[in-house]
Amino acid sequence: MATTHHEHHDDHGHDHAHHVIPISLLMKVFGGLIIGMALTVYAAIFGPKMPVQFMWLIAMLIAYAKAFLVVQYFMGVKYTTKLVKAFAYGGFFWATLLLIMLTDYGTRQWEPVPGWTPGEESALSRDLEIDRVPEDVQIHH
Amino acid sequence: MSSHESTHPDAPVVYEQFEDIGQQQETYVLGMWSFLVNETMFFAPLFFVYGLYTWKHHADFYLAHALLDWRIGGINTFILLMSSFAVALSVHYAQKGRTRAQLNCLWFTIACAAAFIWIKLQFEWIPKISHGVFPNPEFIQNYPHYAMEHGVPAADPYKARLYYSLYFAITGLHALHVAIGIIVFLALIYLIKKKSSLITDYIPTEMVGLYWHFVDLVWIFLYPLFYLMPRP
Amino acid sequence: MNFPLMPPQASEHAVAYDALFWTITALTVIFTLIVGVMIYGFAVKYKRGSSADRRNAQSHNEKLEVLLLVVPTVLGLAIFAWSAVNFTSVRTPKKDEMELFVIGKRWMWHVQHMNGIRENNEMHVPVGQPIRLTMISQDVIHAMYLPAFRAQYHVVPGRYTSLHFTPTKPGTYKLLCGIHCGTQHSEMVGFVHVLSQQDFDEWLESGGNRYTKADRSMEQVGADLWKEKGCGNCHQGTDNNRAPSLNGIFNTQRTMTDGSTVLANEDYLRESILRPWDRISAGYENTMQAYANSLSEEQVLSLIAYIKSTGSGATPGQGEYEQPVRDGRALDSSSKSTIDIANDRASAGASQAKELTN
Amino acid sequence: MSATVVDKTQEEGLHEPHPKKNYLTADHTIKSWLLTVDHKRIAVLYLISTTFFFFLGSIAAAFIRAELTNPMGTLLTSETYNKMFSAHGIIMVFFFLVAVIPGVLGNFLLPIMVGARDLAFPRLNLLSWYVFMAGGTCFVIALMMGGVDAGWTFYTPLSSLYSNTPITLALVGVFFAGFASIFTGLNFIATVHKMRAPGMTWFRMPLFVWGQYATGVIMILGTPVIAITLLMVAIERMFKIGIFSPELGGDPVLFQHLFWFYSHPAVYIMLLPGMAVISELMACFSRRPVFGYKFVAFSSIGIAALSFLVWGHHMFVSSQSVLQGIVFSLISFLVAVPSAIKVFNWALTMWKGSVHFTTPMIYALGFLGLFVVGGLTGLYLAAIDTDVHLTGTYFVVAHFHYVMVGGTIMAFLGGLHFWWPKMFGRMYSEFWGKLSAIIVFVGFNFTFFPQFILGYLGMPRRYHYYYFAPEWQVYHVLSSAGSTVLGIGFLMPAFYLTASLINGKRAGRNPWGAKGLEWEHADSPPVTLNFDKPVVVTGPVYDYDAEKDSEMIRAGQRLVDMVKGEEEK
Repeated sequence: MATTHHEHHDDHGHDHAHHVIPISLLMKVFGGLIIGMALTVYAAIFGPKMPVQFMWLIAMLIAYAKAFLVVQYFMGVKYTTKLVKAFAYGGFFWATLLLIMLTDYGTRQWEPVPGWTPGEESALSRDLEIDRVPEDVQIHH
Repeated sequence: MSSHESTHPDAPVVYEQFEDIGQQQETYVLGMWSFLVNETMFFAPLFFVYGLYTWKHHADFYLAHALLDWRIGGINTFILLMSSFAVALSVHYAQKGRTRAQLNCLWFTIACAAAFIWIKLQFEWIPKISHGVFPNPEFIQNYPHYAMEHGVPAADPYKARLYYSLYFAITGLHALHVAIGIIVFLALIYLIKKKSSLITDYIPTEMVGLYWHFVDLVWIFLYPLFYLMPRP
Repeated sequence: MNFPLMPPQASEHAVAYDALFWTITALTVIFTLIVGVMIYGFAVKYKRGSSADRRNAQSHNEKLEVLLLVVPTVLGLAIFAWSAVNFTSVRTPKKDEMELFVIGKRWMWHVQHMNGIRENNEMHVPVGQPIRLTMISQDVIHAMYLPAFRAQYHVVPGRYTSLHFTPTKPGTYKLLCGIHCGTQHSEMVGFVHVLSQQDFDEWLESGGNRYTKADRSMEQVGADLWKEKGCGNCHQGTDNNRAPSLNGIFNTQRTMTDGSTVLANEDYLRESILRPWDRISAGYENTMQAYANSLSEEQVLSLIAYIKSTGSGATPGQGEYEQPVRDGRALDSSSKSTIDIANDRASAGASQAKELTN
Repeated sequence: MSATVVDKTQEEGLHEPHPKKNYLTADHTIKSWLLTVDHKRIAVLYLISTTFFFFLGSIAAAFIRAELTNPMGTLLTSETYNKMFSAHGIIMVFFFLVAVIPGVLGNFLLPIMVGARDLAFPRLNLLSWYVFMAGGTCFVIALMMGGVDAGWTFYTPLSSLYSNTPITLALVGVFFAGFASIFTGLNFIATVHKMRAPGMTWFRMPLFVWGQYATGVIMILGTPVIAITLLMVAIERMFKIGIFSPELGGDPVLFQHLFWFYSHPAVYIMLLPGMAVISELMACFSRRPVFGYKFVAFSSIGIAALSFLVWGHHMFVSSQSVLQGIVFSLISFLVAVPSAIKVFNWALTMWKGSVHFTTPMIYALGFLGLFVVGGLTGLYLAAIDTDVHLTGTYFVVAHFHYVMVGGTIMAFLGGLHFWWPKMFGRMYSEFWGKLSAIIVFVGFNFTFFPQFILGYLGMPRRYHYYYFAPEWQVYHVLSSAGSTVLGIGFLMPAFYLTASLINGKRAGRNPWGAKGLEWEHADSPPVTLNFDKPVVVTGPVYDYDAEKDSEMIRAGQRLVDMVKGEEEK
């Protein structure tokens, strides 16, 4: 962000924006994308059965890899200025801020809503309360 | 808008607010990326809402998703990947000044985009909408029948409605982007053929290309999220 | 004409609250004065053309900036810590709370006591008794706002929220709706009557006053409803093939068909009554009728009160409720995959939902 | 700002017998205004339209205040009252505050201040105004159809399922206004990054530009979120899809999360440009560089980034989880720090300065006073416990009016008075200007200070009646009386500024003796492409000399003469 006077002018001088990506590289990237797509389908439909969180993880990792290929080569971010790189990846990063909302949904049951046994001291100690169910009570997991 | 450096007829037009062509090109690229950041934030809440409800109602969403055919989605993914490749090629040719090859790539992209929308409408939206399986109050009655006809188990219709609400909202917004892409590509081809003074270098093609790659990116995430949901 | 400056201080929390409130006020006044004096002083002293000494003027001073960074941060964190402690304590249920049920609907507050007394836009509570409001809305979001108790919480449709306070002064205080809920939002107001224990007992004895007169307690209403709807046909004293017994089920851990466990609290019971196919106890089919359109929120609350009255997992001595493993179709979910179970209950849910909407 | 004068002839242009054409006189047809791509003309278009919306919103406010003088509210029905406060909120937030400083002052000054001939994307800029007007038109039509009653926050399920008013149309209007703001932000970012004149480094940029840049960042990162959220509510209304409605399977609190994810940063979309203006005013009329320039600049960026992490403090009692509430409360205290840094640095700017009490400076000092109160009362609302009692009461109303009116509008009026001679080439009456600034300050405090007490007493906002608490009437009457004074204060500039266009004294290039490219290198009003010759910046920003300034005044020179002397030099 703190581009100085000189860098600013270097920006003008550079020819990076004119970088021509060779067709062979484009084809390799396209091949990579097709392989990625085939992998996703294989993992989801034909692949070995795995725990569901793991399946989601794999699907999302492949999707991110494909997205990275597209951004880096098809969109040519690899060959642009740092500034454009910051914008390109900063946007993705910022979108993940929405995930903060999951904290709410993940910890809402810590709230002393009716049905919870009264907590000892703090509203946040209720998890312990559940752990204190007598051991002879059989809980099936 | 007048140019102040139109000494050479084929020289790129530099608009009056810019010093030189380099500054203009960089500004355009940066502007386009700012727009794409904005587009990312536009789709992000939809993805978030979908992710949240998938987390909460995974089993029902899994059952509801059985009405989507992963093969059709896969074909559409392939089509979009090809179109993205074609756009990358067209930027390549534009940089080399090979206008004919560039135009062919653009036409191919338009064909892909049109095929994408046609497949989406023909095999996914129209059958569902004509059976009343789109998010409306009657969905609750219509959906179990429709699922039975297709031989797939029906999910809790209330949650299936939530699933299809999000499905139509997100893929609808994506399809809208595809449709806008077609219009923009057509305009680009028209201007190139007309040898418009607006298009004298490869930058407009690259701008449209960036937009199109973004549309592709969204689909790269949509496909596994909607069509390839893992068994809970 | 008088100028009131403070709302009545009528709960335990109000005292703690006001201590924090006036501390922040003191800070606000101090900082406003500092900035005000700076502005006034500089403006007067360095008015253009004044003979003040203007030599060696600095235009930045890192040490000063760091000071400006640190002092507000430290003060802010101190206030934060104080307020977080206050908030956690006020959200924590007290022992021996008296529970009142509140239903917010456009545009009135409906309050129900355990003994069945029903009040509209009024709430009678004894002094010194920790109170818990269990609240739900029938339509839009409302907020239960009790300024004299410094208590406020949103009343949300679809799930129960709670509010805790301990009134300390007998009197009549305002009960307001704190969030815009439509046309007559400002008429969704009422009063909380804090009575001495003796008065409250008398009030209870008399079955409330005027329109609040109670003939049956919530449990009795729930029990009648239980009979009327024929719940006991399936939910009998012990578990049978059709349905689990609900005796003492409240606050126990339940295992679901998909293997997950769930605490049978009010929210779960409500959901199971209104949309039973959502989460089904392990070992059972989805055969129960859904009551989503045929029971009001009040009726659901009475049913829950009745179920609670049969015992609770949290009450000492009654907590040993054990979900039995029944022969044949045991909790052994490995024989059936979770998705198959989800399949079964979902299709059943679908057909029921169809009936429901027809 | 000292800068090498590239061409002396532009200085002489002032003294030509026939003034050369400027952006106002370049062309006179209506078409040339409606199809203009000149950022200065678009700024004027924004000035006219936001002024219209301001007065529309003020009329609604007048009705609200008139109604509340009586606990029984005899003037309006509850339904109309609800529509009034909704209209007031929606217009003022989405069609005035968000657009006004970036749209008017930002559009006009940002390119000149960085030494550019125009914004990076002039046609996008014009589109932004059209989209803004389209949104405004949608909302005005919704008003004509009876108005909406869900408040500016559009909480579900009231807005999605229960309200019978044309909310969909209003949502579409806000959606469009959001896009106008996105386009403006995009333009500012590209311009600041790529269009700076040679020698205009980041730390030679005026703080106004820093503030607008930070605003632009929030605009492109936050606005799309509210746009899509409101679109979801609109779709939910039309098709009953149930993303946010519990009876259809959704979660109403999710809407609040998404809404405040934008709407808290939006507070800074409204406020940061105001802070940006104040930095300029304090520097110019203290004849000193802004104290701690870098800290003020980075505090803008810090505010922009932190503002995205505190949305939950609007939802402490909304049944979000206790843990998240506490975390949000913590971060909310951190966002107070950069604001505190700014306030102290502005005050310190006057230290050893040469303070000129002109109209813009009186507005700026008024801003400081009101913003300090507005900011500090934010502590009550960031502290999770004190917020429980105060949230949704008149305390909140008073707090955000101190920040939004005391902050943004005072800053806007100050900026408008400061740059008015630059924009239109005419001076207004200094007497009326000062008078109006003082009336606005006094009227404002009378209107909103009683509301703090009302809020603490427990008066909920959006209440039409308060017959159950007649003891509150005294504060309501005070507040309504104050609002009359405030209204007069707001009306006065409309008259004397308009009058100045006709009979105002011609302002020279630099009537305030200020530094900065817009004062030293551009005419008043500027020519179509801002500068006659490209500028090259060689000196630091805010290159004022308070000592010399004061000496000259002591020697008996008046400001006007000094400026003239500078110009003739």
